[in-house]
This record gives sequence, structure tokens and C-alpha cells, in this order.
Amino acid sequence: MESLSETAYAYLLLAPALLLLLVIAVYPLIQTFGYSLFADQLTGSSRLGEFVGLQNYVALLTGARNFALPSNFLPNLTSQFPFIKNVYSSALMVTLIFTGFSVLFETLVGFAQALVLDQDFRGRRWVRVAIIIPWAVPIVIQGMIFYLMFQPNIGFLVGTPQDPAFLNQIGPLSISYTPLRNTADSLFLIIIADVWKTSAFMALLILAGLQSIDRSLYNVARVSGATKWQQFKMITFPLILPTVLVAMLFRTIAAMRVYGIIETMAGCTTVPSLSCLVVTTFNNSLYATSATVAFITAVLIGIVVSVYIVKFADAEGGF
Amino acid sequence: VSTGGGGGGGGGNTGTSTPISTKEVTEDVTVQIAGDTRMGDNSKAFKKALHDAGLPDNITVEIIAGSQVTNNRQNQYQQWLSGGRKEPTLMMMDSGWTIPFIARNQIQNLTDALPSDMVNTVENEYFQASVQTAKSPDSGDLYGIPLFPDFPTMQYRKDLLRNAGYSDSDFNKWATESMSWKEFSKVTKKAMEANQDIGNGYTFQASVYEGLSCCDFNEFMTSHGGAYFGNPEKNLFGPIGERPITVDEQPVLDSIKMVRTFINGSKDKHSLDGYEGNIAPSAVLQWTEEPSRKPFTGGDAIMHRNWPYSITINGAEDVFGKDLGVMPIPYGVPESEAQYPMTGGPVAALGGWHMTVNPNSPGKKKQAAVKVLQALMQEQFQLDIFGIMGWIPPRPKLLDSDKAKQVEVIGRYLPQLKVAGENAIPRPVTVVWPQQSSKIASEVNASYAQEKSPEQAMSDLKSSLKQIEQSA
Amino acid sequence: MGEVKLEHVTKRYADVTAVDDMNVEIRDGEFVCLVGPSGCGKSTTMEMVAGLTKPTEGEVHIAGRNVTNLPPKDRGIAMVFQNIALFPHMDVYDNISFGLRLRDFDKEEIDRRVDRASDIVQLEGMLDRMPDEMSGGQRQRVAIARAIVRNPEVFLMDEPLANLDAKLRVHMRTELQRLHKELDTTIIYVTHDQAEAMTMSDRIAVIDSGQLQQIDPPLTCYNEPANLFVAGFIGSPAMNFVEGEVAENGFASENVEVAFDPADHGLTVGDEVTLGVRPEDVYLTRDSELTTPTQPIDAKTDVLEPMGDEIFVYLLLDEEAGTDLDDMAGDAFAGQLLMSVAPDSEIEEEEDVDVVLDRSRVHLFDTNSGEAIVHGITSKMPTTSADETPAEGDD
Amino acid sequence: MGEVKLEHVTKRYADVTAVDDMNVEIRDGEFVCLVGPSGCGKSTTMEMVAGLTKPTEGEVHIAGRNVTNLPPKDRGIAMVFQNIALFPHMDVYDNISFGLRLRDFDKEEIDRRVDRASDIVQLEGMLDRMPDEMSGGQRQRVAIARAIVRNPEVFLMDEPLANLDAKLRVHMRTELQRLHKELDTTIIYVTHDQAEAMTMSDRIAVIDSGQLQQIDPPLTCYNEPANLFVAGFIGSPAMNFVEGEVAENGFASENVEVAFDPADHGLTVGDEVTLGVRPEDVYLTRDSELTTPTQPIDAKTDVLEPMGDEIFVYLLLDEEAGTDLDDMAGDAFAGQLLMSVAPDSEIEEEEDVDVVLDRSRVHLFDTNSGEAIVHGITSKMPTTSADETPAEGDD
Amino acid sequence: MPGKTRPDGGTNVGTRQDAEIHRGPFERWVNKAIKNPERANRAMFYVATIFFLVTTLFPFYWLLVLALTPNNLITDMGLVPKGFNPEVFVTMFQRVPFHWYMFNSFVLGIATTAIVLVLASLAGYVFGRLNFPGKSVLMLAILAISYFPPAAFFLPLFELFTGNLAISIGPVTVSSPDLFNTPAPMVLPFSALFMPLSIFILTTFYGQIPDGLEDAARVEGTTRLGALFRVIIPLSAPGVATAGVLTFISVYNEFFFSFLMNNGEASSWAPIVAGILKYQGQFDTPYNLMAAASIVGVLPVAILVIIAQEKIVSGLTAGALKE
Ligand SMILES: Nc1ncnc2c1ncn2[C@@H]1O[C@H](COP(=O)(O)OP(=O)(O)OP(=O)(O)O)[C@@H](O)[C@H]1O
Ligand SMILES: Nc1ncnc2c1ncn2[C@@H]1O[C@H](COP(=O)(O)OP(=O)(O)OP(=O)(O)O)[C@@H](O)[C@H]1O
Ligand SMILES: [Mg+2]
Ligand SMILES: [Mg+2]
Repeated sequence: MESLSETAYAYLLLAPALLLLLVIAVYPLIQTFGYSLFADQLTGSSRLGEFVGLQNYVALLTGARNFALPSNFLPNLTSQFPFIKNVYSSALMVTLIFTGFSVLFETLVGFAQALVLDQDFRGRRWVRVAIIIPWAVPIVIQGMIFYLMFQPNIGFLVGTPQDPAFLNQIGPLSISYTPLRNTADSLFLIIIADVWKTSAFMALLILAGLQSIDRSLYNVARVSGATKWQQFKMITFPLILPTVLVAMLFRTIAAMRVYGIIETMAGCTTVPSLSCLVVTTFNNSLYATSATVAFITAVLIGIVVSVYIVKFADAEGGF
Repeated sequence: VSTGGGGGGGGGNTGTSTPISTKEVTEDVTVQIAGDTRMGDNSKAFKKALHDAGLPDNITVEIIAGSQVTNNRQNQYQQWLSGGRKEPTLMMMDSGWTIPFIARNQIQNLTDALPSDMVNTVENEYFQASVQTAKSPDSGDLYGIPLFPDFPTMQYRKDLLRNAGYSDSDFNKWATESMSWKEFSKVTKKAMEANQDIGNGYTFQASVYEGLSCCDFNEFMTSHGGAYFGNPEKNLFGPIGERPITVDEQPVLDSIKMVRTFINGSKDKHSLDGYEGNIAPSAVLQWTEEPSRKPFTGGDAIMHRNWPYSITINGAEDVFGKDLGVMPIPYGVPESEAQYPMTGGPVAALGGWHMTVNPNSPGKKKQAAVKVLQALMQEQFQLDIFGIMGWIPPRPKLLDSDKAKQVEVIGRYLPQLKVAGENAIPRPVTVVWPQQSSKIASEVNASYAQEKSPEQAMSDLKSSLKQIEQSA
Repeated sequence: MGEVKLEHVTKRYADVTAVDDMNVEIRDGEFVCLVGPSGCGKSTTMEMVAGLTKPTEGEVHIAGRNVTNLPPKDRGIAMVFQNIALFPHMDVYDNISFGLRLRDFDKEEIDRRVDRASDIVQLEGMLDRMPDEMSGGQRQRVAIARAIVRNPEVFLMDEPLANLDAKLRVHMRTELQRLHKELDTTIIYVTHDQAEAMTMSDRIAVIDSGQLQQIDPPLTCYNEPANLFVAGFIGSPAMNFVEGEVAENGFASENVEVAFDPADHGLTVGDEVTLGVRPEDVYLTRDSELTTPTQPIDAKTDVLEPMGDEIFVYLLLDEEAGTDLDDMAGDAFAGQLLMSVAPDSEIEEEEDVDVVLDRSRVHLFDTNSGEAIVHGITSKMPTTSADETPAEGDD
Repeated sequence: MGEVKLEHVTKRYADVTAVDDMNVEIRDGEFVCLVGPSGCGKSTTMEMVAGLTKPTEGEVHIAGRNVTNLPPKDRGIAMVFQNIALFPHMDVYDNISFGLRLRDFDKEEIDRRVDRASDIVQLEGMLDRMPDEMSGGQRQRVAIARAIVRNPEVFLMDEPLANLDAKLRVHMRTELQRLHKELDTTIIYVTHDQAEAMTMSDRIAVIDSGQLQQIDPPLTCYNEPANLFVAGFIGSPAMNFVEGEVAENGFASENVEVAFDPADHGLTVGDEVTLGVRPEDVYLTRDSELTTPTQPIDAKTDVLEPMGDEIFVYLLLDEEAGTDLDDMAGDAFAGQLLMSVAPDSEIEEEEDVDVVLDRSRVHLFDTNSGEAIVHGITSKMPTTSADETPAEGDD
Repeated sequence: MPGKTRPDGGTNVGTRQDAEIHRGPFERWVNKAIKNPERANRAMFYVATIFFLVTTLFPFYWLLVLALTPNNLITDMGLVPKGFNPEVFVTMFQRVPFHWYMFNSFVLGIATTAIVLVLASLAGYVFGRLNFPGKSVLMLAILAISYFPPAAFFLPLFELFTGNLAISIGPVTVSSPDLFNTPAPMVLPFSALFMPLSIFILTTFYGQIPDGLEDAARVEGTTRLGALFRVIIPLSAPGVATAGVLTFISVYNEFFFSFLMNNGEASSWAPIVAGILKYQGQFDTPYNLMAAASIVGVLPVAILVIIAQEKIVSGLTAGALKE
């Protein structure tokens, strides 16, 4: 088997994974793509209506299908600055805002956590578990925790006009008294909830990257006169960059598909994300629209993450 | 490879209208019921009640305690039925979404399948509003047996109202003779002034969710004489695309202004004259049932709109006991002044569940299922189960029975429930209702939150509803 | 000002003492080689000077400052690591310029220095290779270049030439010496190559089991080893040792005797001493032109090892003992002797020969303590007065 | 049955040809050393024999089978890697026994072999250390032990002793030779240590820039180098080269002339030739006992480099040229000459001396092709008949 | 460094003394901390640790507060429980066979993790260490699978796993087996959908192991796969353990497929989230029970993390990786 050429050997080893992916992922996607070429059908026993070609895509991209969605799909563009009117009113903008902020903060917080966890100190195994454990919380529960925290008359983080809480009183950053019905506040709180949970994902991966660095390189760097900061900048960072990029890549993909935490904290109508549209239309039996949104979402994600792929190709030296 | 894809229907739902034999089932059969968690929690008592009501011993009932997140369950059934699964045989369906299954031809047509006496009993003896949501809007055929209805009522703290000078005589009157929202606001205001330490006056649910469009808003609107689609008697369940959309009519706008007055007082640009303001916390904009109930149960509110389940909680001895008062939901205009039938006067949004039959089940199972349905329809069973699980009997007359009165806590409030039941208004369920519902909820909530004027919100809503209607 | 001083420096690991109470003073601008058997603590010593390892006890001073607790970057050192340790994510240019970039040198200066250094290590044209695209020796040269682009006060080099071929080594040696002269930097250099240690260093520090044995100029170490260990370690092939004791008329052992007056060297009869003689100080009696030979010793040649410019001849003194090439390597005498002869000598395996030792280059050590007693026997022979009389013990 | 045959083996990387049309036949049981400058392709050759790198062209045969496409495990080889490559997650015992455990040897057999191997490399008592708790030399010994516990058909050893001190090297060398004898295995051995190559190998393969230059027994390579490269590479310090041309009466250059009859060696007057002579074949006229010396050459000593058992003397022939130690290292002549004298020679820096070369050990090469023409000038001098007449060119 | 003038030979490598290291404000701050390294660093480190501990653990504390407060008293919650009701941890098991759901989740998680680690290891090895045509295209294709929301896979898979997909080969028609209410329709999609992440993680980790070590193992007599399992995977332990933990946790908490591929009963392999939702009534939500169940449900993961972290921090060690 090893006398196969490198290419044949590579494909042989990939075969099991590819087979699984073909049957469980590629085949359904092809089917689903098929669905997106038919009309929705709400009555009668068949799921789909007649063949309509790419009409669903056209309808979605032109906004003609917005009525069937909990919110607009694409933002309203205007010719005046700011070019996007009411940023929170479209799923795409909400998703991009969520993705941008949550991935940014998760990376920073996760990085910092990983650096802490990388140290040697007594009790670090417990600290490690503590920092990682939010990732283990089911989204339903994560949603419940934050939902209740920000529920007036239940949680202590939001007050009433008579009895404001700290978060209601911090000037421009303060949240309203009913933050979870307000798209901007909800989005902000959902980002916080997401950062709380998902930083652990980042931390775990980055920690693993840190642990895989050959320690002797630090000796060289120290002798060469590198400060801690320079060691970080010139050794640690470039060496874990591939790991960080993988972590960010997958976080970005996941963030672009955010749904669960929105649904459990504020609801898809208040904070519409791309996945919200997919799931809502799916639950409303608009299977063709749902399939179409899913495919457009995938393309949008593909566009957004291509940034990483270029970076990744650089960092890995050929991808 | 040939698949169900393309036109993609999946399971063939043949035989949704073939009659089911009502002969005795001779061998042992297990019937699987997709129920809910309450049914699951009380499954022993539930089964016993069934057998007490005449279910033969050779039929065993197996309960799947489905999720109470109702959307999830709808979705689950959707997959099971379109996948042609044979199990479960019986399915508990929310009256809020049974009609789409009927429209999809996915559940058994009971008018065709069951003996006509059973069907007649349902049509004649059950709460009318409930039965309507279990019938095909097109053919009028029955597809589900109502299991229990659910009607919200207004709960209040007698002890606090007494501080404001009200007495048992008032309470007794309110129990069956509903008051107007105007009066309600005055009573609440007065009580709030008399009880300065109580943080909230009137608590209800106005979060952006199905509960707002199906229920809270529906009640405010209908009690002011408004309607979503014109005459509810004619248009509630269709025909989609051919019915008027009337959300921008004055009664609807008035109801919104009234709620804004309740929350923000008269300084709101869009307040409604004659109503006391500032009786509801702005928190209602984010509240669903449970969060809204917490302050009331916790003793920090005077008035509270909720479903019967909360009567059981709040009326428990260790909470308020007899100090809990219940009355029907107030009205905006009397029935006589309302534009459409079924509107005006006291109203209660209709909730509740039906039992439906999976057409894909094998004949034997369906045959046994009929026996279960028969047991479910026994009055004795309905009263038993009212006592055990608090399911309100689907027959109005049972609410007058002594046995019902003996049920703890809720037995004290049957007259109020009966009034609510008789004035119940179903949500306008059609295949496009889920889409419309979310639009309604978000526009109404936005307007309540002073983000949009009532006029603006309702005209926006009207145009989205129109688009949805026309798409189907 | 790069003097380096170790005061009572000790490094203990869980189960080993890697460095044991080391006291060394290295002068500014000095070139010191650390030599010693594998695992004796050379690298550990370097690491403690560099600040990569903290001494368990003792103090390190550089340029007059106590740097024991200073991080490496503040010690003014550059180091070539034994394990090379190139940065795998940087190309050769970036590896070499690493230390300069840390200090924000300007681009031209960096280029100039990198060019010069890569020139010295003969890696021109490879600046954009990645470490994993290079041969072992090339990597090592990058490591050297990485150290020499900087102008530290002290260079630490841990076997920097181990992977280089002879010619390149000679070249690199010269370059390092030139660098040393020009920069006047202190260099501490670990090597196991005797030639390197001999030719490059001002002083050689011989270490064994973590303990400093001798630190002296190369020829002193070669000619006047402080003890048995140094004598056996310095010089390749190693010095021959013959265990014996002091008799009335000099050194006596089973096969070898050397006549002298014990009193002249402060010895008393009966002392256990070991005689040491280097292979090049053993001569065939027939070729010898020595002015101060010992008495001839009967021997039989065993293995011949031609090395090109010389031939190693393994001699058996004791008929029974077979040549054990291994045991010859500096271990105590076992009836064998190694000599080196010119490549044109006419000598064959299994030939009976007579050999003599050069008295003036014979060493005596206290067998028990290992300490050197005498280097070169100058005393006259006790019995007869004259030279070269074969009257001495001839067995 | 471990013969190894490389047929037209070539390995090209993106921008380098690491091995270029290599053809070698190594007999079963032979001990072959690969030598050559850093980066010449030794390791690459080993890797292709091992099966770790696929040749771009050509075939590898082991034991008569074409193994070009066989994975390493089926080739019957064991290898010591230049970069050591211990498994960092295994202790010494596990590292050494790795190959045996793979082959399901029973516990006792493994223990026995590991004990024996760790004994040979002198690592007894360190079996439970982790690689990062060991010194560089200790790690290298583990790597050797890992290879020698197995009984492969071919041993590949890539600079296995680079990190060991002289004494241990000698010991290891002996052990490897013994092993070689006992197991009768083929050994391919990369080293940059001339002594190692000379003493251990049956044949030495000299490689330059990926091309095989010569494969012959050590002394043949030393005494009869096939070309200028081999001549300059083998031997340390390197051979002296003097560029000149063939004149009527022999070799002529600015400073050095050697008289012979060109016709005797198939040369024609005017050919550009290079004369090569090793430092040990240069003698001070005053000490010389040569039977076939050349005419004396005027010179002046420059640097003296005492090495313990010999002294290297750098001679200047041309007054202007300064000694460039670097350029001496085998590069073309530049008015300099290196000689080695006995340590007791009385010679001083900056002394005017006369030197002679040993005619019988002088080499001539074609300057342009580099090919050797003559090893040892045997022809009589053309003009006068006798020896040692200083009539020859004396400038 | 004390300045020292040197004769400038002009030929030496550098003519000026090592320059003082240039520092920006942040670096200066970092450096100052390094000047007094032990104390300043430790202090900074402890502040950071405590900050992270507080922020990550606080929601858990609040969850505990919710659990211990009787459900009816959950209103106007402060930072301490209103009332003390530890029986909730018993009640939760009486109301719902929560341990059973945990078991299900655990089995699903372990099965998926095992499949993913094996397949992704092979793929990670191929992508990280081999070069072959089509590599980047394949990697991008695998990545692209994770762009799709799970709903995009659902309908076809549901048909596949409920026996509604028929394949005709000539006259023979084979219909897919009905796997509803078994672990398979969950484990297989989880494996496929969570695999891309693991493949990418393992690709980067395996790619960083020096070739020399793999070479050594192969020469010692392993196959390439043998080298993967004996050398590369152990040396990538942090990466493998991390991929495993991430996969396990994802499965443990997954809800879309696990909700729709069974009927929600513990006996039908429904996972922990289904169990938690079982506490919920039509309108009433026993926050205390759900909170208690979540605390209990998270415990196995905590234990798993404790075990796995030994691997996660078994980083590679210094010198032996000489390359
Ligand atoms: N992966 C690679 N990519 C490009 N060039 C390479 C690669 N590996 C080796 N080389 C080049 O091939 C040539 C031969 O390398 P090899 O390792 O065989 O040399 P070597 O003879 O072992 O040298 P040394 O004595 O320094 O170890 C070198 O010039 C090296 O730079
Ligand atoms: N981390 C460690 N833990 C335990 N022992 C160690 C550790 N590092 C080194 N040693 C031991 O300390 C001793 C000295 O090691 P050191 O690396 O200084 O030797 P060395 O003189 O450099 O040897 P070599 O010439 O082989 O490189 C050795 O016996 C080694 O095994
Ligand atoms: Mg060392
Ligand atoms: Mg090499």
C-alpha cells in the first residue's frame, strides 16, 4: 500500500472521510440545491411546487421575497451616506455585525485566556476547567442564563425606570430597560453571551497551539535579546498563527450561521440573522425559500472567509 | 438513484380519508401518543383515566412526552408526517397550527374516518371556537378532536384592591360581568395609589412572539371591535388572498393607543383619551408568559393577564389562595358597538390542543386509536383529567358540573372560564399564519415601544400581510 | 568588558549534578574552550552563563556585574546552540537578522551585516531558503551566522562546527579567530575536537562530571596535564598509562620500568604511581634518535592503523593480553601500548620490536588521587651516571 | 545479503540538484564512508537508500532487489539520523526499543538487546530519562543505540559521532567496527571526520556537488586521489597545490619547480598542470633524509601552529603574499605552502628556511579538467642524472 | 550595556555595538514589568486569572442561584438565592430521567468523537504532510461544507435515515434502512458536519511535526500510518485532544439533528438538551429545574476536560525536536 504513489496514497487515506462527507454532506446539499429551484408549496401533500429555475434566487436578492422572511435579507442601499439605511433591519447586516464583533472579542479574550492557561501555577488545572467550561454549556441554557439576567423584574442586570441598574446608567453604552426587544441592545447582549461561551473555544485551540511550540526556540530568542513582547511577536505569534487562523476561520463560519443563542435570548424577529431566515422559513414549510437562503448564506460565508483562506495559504506556505 | 426529491413530497399520505373500522380490537395493540410533558409527567393517571373511561385493556397507550416548545413540535410532526412515519398513531396538535396540517392533507380526516355520531358530538357539544380550529376551512370536515381549550383571564389581588376600597361585591360582579378597559385602568390606577409599595399595576405579555399576535394583541384589538381580516365569522381561516386586511382600521389603532397609554401615560403622543396611564411597566414589551407572571406571583403586581395554568399557581394556598381574583378580560367597546361579529365585548384568545390521527399508521393501530379517541371524549375522562392535569374540559357544560367545581383552586373560577370560553376568539390560522404572525408581533411591539406611530405601524403591517396573502 | 566569572556555580537536576561548584575566571577578550566527555556539563555551564538555566548555587558575573538573576537579553551575549534551533518559520535571512531586527537596526545595516555573515559561513545565495530545505551543515552555519552578526560582549558557542566537513571547519575556525581578534570579544567555546581546542583557544577548560579539572593554555594542558583525567582526555589518540609503583631506582611495573631517583621528585619508595606517555613519545629503538630514552621495552606489534600521515601501532607487552582497542583509549594499562610512527616506517603486524620512551616527555601521576607529580623525568638515573646505558631493568 | 546499488540516481529540488547521476555499488558487508563538503548531497543519498526520499531519476537496489518504490520498513535498514530525531515523548528505553517493539520481540529479548546497546553507547542507568533531560552527546548515543539494537541488512549512519568527545568517538568507532565484523552488515557511513573515514571504512566515497568523485579504499584516496577535488578534500590539513605548466625539464611555476621528463608521464610541454603535495611531504632541507627530494625551495616561515604531536608551519614563498590561513585550505596556490614538522623541531616564526618536497609523493593534475595525471614522480630528472644536485631552478 | 569602543577593523561583521532595544509604550510597559519580572509578572498574571475566573464562572454561579431558588420565588433576583432548595437536584431526576439523557449524549459524543478523530487524523495527515494534486481544492471543498446551516442538510438526510430513499440498481430496488430513533442518524451527520473543523485543526498540528521524526519511525519499521499513530499523533496530543474535546462538546450540546432524528424520548437516544426541555411546560418554565439540570449536565464535560487537559498541555519538549 505504501508503494503507491504519493497521490494515490493520499487519496486512499482520504477515502473514508470523503466517502462519509459525500453521503452525509454532499448528497444532501445537491438535493437541497434541487429544492431551491422549485416554488414553495404550502398546501397539498407535496413539499414543493413547480420548477421555477433560479427565480427564488432572484426574488431573494431583489428583496421581492422579504415578506416571507422575519426580516429583510439584504440591506436597503441608498445613494446617500451612510449608504445603508437602518443597519439592523437586514439579516445580512445583523449577521455581519455579530460576526465582526464576536469573532474579534472572542479572539482577543481567547488569546488572553490561552496565555494565562499556558503558565505554570498551582491549581492551573482547575482554572483551565473553569475557563473552558462555558463552552460546554448547551445553548438553550446559555440563552436562559442571559435571558433571565436581562429580564426586567427577574435579572439584576436590567432595572426599571424607577430603579435603574448599573447597565442602564453608563451613558452612551447603557442599555434600555427592555434590552431584549430592541435589536441594537439585544445584538450587543447576544455578542456578550457568545463571547462568554465561545472564547473558550478559541482559548482551547490557541492553548493547544502554544503548547506545540518547540520551547528551545525561546531560548534562542532570549539569548538574541528578545523581550517577552518580542518573543511573542516574532516567535509565538507566527508559530501559532495557523492555529489562530483555523480557530478564527471556524468561529467566523459559525458566527455567520448564528441562530441558537438568538432564538433563546431575543428571538429571530428582534435579531434576524441569516440562519434565522433559514430556520424560520424551514419551520414555516417554505422549503424552497429555505434552501435558497441557505445557499446564498453559504456563498456569503464563502466570500467572507476567503480572507482567511488567503491568510492561511500564506501562513501554511501553500494550501 | 431515485429519491423523493425534486417535487420532493416524501411520504405518501394516502388514505387520509379512508374510514377506520370501529370494530372491537381483539389482539393486544399499543398506541403511541405524541403528547406533551404534562401528559408525560402524569402518564400513569392519564392511562388509568382512559381505561376508566372505557378503553379496552388490550389496548396499551404509550406516551411520548414531546417538547413544549411548540414550534419545535410542529416542525417535528411536519417531518414525521411528510416522511410517512407510521408512529406515533395519535398526535396532540396545538389549535394554533392544526390547520396547516389539514391544508397539507397530512392528518386523518375524521369526518370521513369516524362514525358520524362521534363527529356530531364534537360539533355540537364542544366549545365552538375550539372546534373551528380543528376543521378544514375549505370542506368543513373535522380533522381533530379538541382535547382541551385554553382561555386567558385577568387575575388580580383582592387584598390589594380591598386597600383601594373595593369589596367582595365588586369582585363577584366582575367575575362574570366583564368591565371595560377604561374602568379597568381606573381600578388599577386606584389600587396602585393605594398600594405604593407594589411595583407593577397591570402585567401582560407583549414581547415579539407568537403570543402577542395570537393572543394579547388579538384580545386588545378584538375587544375594541377590530379584526385582522374583516369579519371573523367569514374570514378568519381564509380564503387567503381574497379577504380584506383590516389592521389599519380605527378600532385596531385605538387598541394600540390604549396599550401605549397603559405603558406610557398620557404624555405619549399617541395616547387614548379617557384611560388612566402608567399602569403597566414597559417591561411587558419584553415579557412572555413566565417572566410576566413572576412579579405577580412574587407579590409585586396587581393585575395579571395569563392562562389558567397560572391560576393554579397563583391561587395555591401558599401564594394568594382566596385572595386571588379572576375575571374575564375587559372589553374596549361593547359587542353592540363593534363593527364585526365576534368582536367587541369581553374576549379571550383561544389556546388549547387537539388530538389527531396519523393516516400512515397501520389499520390495526388506527382502529385502536379510535378507541382511545372514544375514551378521550367521555365526559368522565374529561372531568377526571381536569382534576389531574388541569385540562379544561372541552365541553362548556362540564364547567357547570359539581365534579369540576371540586377541582382544587381552579374549581373556584369556573364561571369566569366559562365566560372566557364563550367569548373565545381563535387566531386566524392558515398556512401563511406563521409568516403573518411574526410580522404582526414585530410591528405591534414596535408601535407599543413608541418606535412607530400606530398608523405607520399598521399600514406597514397591512402591506406586508397583503404581500403574504398574495404569495400563497 | 566581557570578563566572565563563575563563582561556586552548581547546577543540580533531580538525580544528577550537572555542574559542581565551578569556579572560573575568564578574562575580557579571552578565547576559552570547554572540553570534556559527553554529559560532563559543558552545555549546562554555557546555559548558566547565558542565563537560560538558573544555577542551583553560586553566582555568575559578566563584565563585573552579578548577572545571576538577569534575563539573557540583558547579559550582552550571543550564542550558538548545540541543537542549532533555527526558527522554522523564518528563512535564512530572517533567522540571521533576528537579533538585529529586535534592535531596530536600519535596513541597510542589517543587509550589510547579514551579507557579511553569510559570506563568512559560505551561505551566499541561500538567504531565502527555509531551514527545512537545507542540509545539516548548512543549518549549523546559519546558526553561527545568527550569532556573529551581533556584537555582543561574550560569544557562547556550543559545538558550532560539529556538522561541518574538515575543510569548512578550518575555514570557519580561521574566521572565528579573525572575528575574535577584530572584535576583541570574549568567546567561550565548547568543542570535542582537539585540534579546534588546541589551535583556537587561549586557554582550555577541562571538565569532568561537572567539575573543572584544569584551565590552562592548550600546550600546558597537553604537556603538563594536571591529573590523570586531563592527561587521558587531551590528545588523540590518548596517552598510554602504565600503573606501577615507586621502587628504589625509579618507576617499576610488570612490563615497563623507568629509572630515576625518587627523591628528586619528592617520591618515596612504595608510592603507587601511574606512568603516562603519549603515543608519539614511544619510539622503535631501532629508529630512535632520542637523547634521553628509557630502557628498551620488549613488545610485539598487534594491529596497525594507517592514518595517511602517520601509522598507529598497537603494541602488546604482555603475551597473553589481546589488543583491546577500546581499553586502549585512555583506560588503565593492560599490557598494551599505542605508538605512532611515520607512514614510511617499515613495520608489520605481529612483529617483535623493541621500543623506548622519551624520558623527558614521560609523566607520573599519583594513582590514587590522580594528581600529576612530574612532567618529564629530569633526574639522573640513580645507579650509573651516564646516559643510554642499557643497564636499567631489562625484562 | 546487503549489497546496495545506486543506478543513475538523481535528486532534484526546486532550485538545486542535491544528487546528480550517482552510480555506486556497495558490496555486501562492506563499510563505506561518504565524505564531501557540507551540502554536497550525502544525507540526501542516505535518505534515498533508506526510502525516505524518492529519487527524481534512477534506481536503488538493495540485496539484489529494486527497492526504489519500497517503503523504508521493507528495505531492511537501520539508520542514525544526522539530526538525531529521538522521539521526544518516549524515554530512552522506549526510544531504543521502538523498532523491536514494532516487531513484537518478546520482552526479555528486548531487554537483553537494549541493555547490550545501551552498554555499548555507555548509557547504562539512563534508560528512564526523557530526551530533553539529556546532553547533546547523550542524545546522539541514544540514536545510535536505537539503530544498533536491530539486525538490519544495511546500516545507514549519518554523522553518528558528531557530538561526541574524542575519547568516546574512539570507543564508539571500535564498537561499530566490532559490530560490523560480528553482524557482517553493510554499513554506509557519513562523516566529516577524516580519521573516522580513514580508519573505519573499506572504501571512501568522495562526493562533491552531488556527484561521486571517487570511491576507493582510504589509502588509495589519500595517496592516489582521482582529481584535484579529492586531493584537496582528503587529508587534513589539506594538500598544497601549486599551479604551473609543463616545461621541457619538468614542472615549472613561479616559486616551485620539479624536474622530470614530461614524456615519461605522457605530458607535453605547455600543458597546464597543478602540482599537489601534502604538508607532511614537505621537509626542511636541513632535516631531510629523503632519497628523492626535489630541489630546495626558498621560503620564510610565517605562522606556527603547534598541535601537540606536530607543528604546522605556514611558509611564504613569495615575499609579498601574506599568509591567508583560509586560502591555504586547499585553494589554489598563492605563494604559500603548509608543512608539518615534529614537535621538537627547532623552528621559529619569520625564519628563512629551505624546504624540499618528496618527489615520490608529489601529484600532478590537469589544471583544467582537474583529473589526476601522476601520483609520485618516478621519472628521472632529464638534465643531470644524479640526485640532490642543487642545479635545478633555485629562485 | 556599557559602551565600549572597539577598533573598527572594517571587515568585521558589524561595526556598531548592539543597539539598545527600541521600545514602544506598550513594550515599555511590558519591559518594565520584566525588569522586576517575578513580582510584576505574577501580579499581572493573577489579576488576569482572577478576572477570567470571575467572568467565566459568574454565570455558573448565577445558574446555581437560580437552581437553589424555588421556582415561584424567581423574581427580582439578586446575587444570592432567595430561599434554599437543594432538593431541586433530586426533583430533577424524578421529573425526567435526566441521567439517561446524559448517558445518551455521552454515547453519541464518544461515538462521534471516535469517528471524527480517526477519519480526520487520516485526512489531517494527508493534508498536513503530503503533497498531491487537488489538495487545495479538496480542502476548500471540505471547508465549504461547514458554510451551510444544518437545516440545509436536514430533509434529504431525514429521508435517507427514515427509509424513504430508494436506490434502484437494475431490477433490484434497495431502500435505505429506517434508523429513526437510533443513534446512527445523529452520529453520522454529526461526524460529517463536525469533521471539517477537526480536519483543519489536525492538519495544522500534524503539519508542524518535523519530518525527521516520521522518517525515524519509518526507518525503524513502521508504515506511514504506523508513524502517524505512534509518533505524530502522540506528539500532536494537544491538537488531538483539543479536536476531540471540541467535537465531543459540540455533539453533547447539538440540538437540531438530535431533536428531529428521534421522538425525544430518553429510550430513543434523545440527548441532554431534549432532557432539559422536558422540564418546560406549555407556558410554565421551571427555571430552577432547568438550571439544576444544566449544572448536572455540564459535569461530565468538566470531567472530560480535566482528563483531556493532561494531553492538551503535554506540549512538545525542547531540544529533542532538533530541526
Ligand atoms: N527540501 C529541500 N529543498 C531544497 N533543497 C534541499 C532540500 N533538502 C536538501 N536540499 C539541498 O540539497 C543539498 C544536499 O543536501 P544534503 O542534506 O544531502 O547535504 P549533506 O551532504 O548531507 O550536507 P551536510 O554535511 O551539511 O549534512 C544541499 O545543498 C541542500 O541545501
Ligand atoms: N533537564 C535535565 N534533567 C536532568 N538531567 C539533565 C537535564 N539536562 C541535562 N542533564 C544532565 O546533565 C548533565 C550535563 O549535561 P550537559 O548538556 O551540560 O552535557 P554536555 O557537557 O553538554 O554534554 P555533550 O557533550 O554530550 O553535549 C548530563 O549528564 C545530562 O544528562
Ligand atoms: Mg552539550
Ligand atoms: Mg547531511
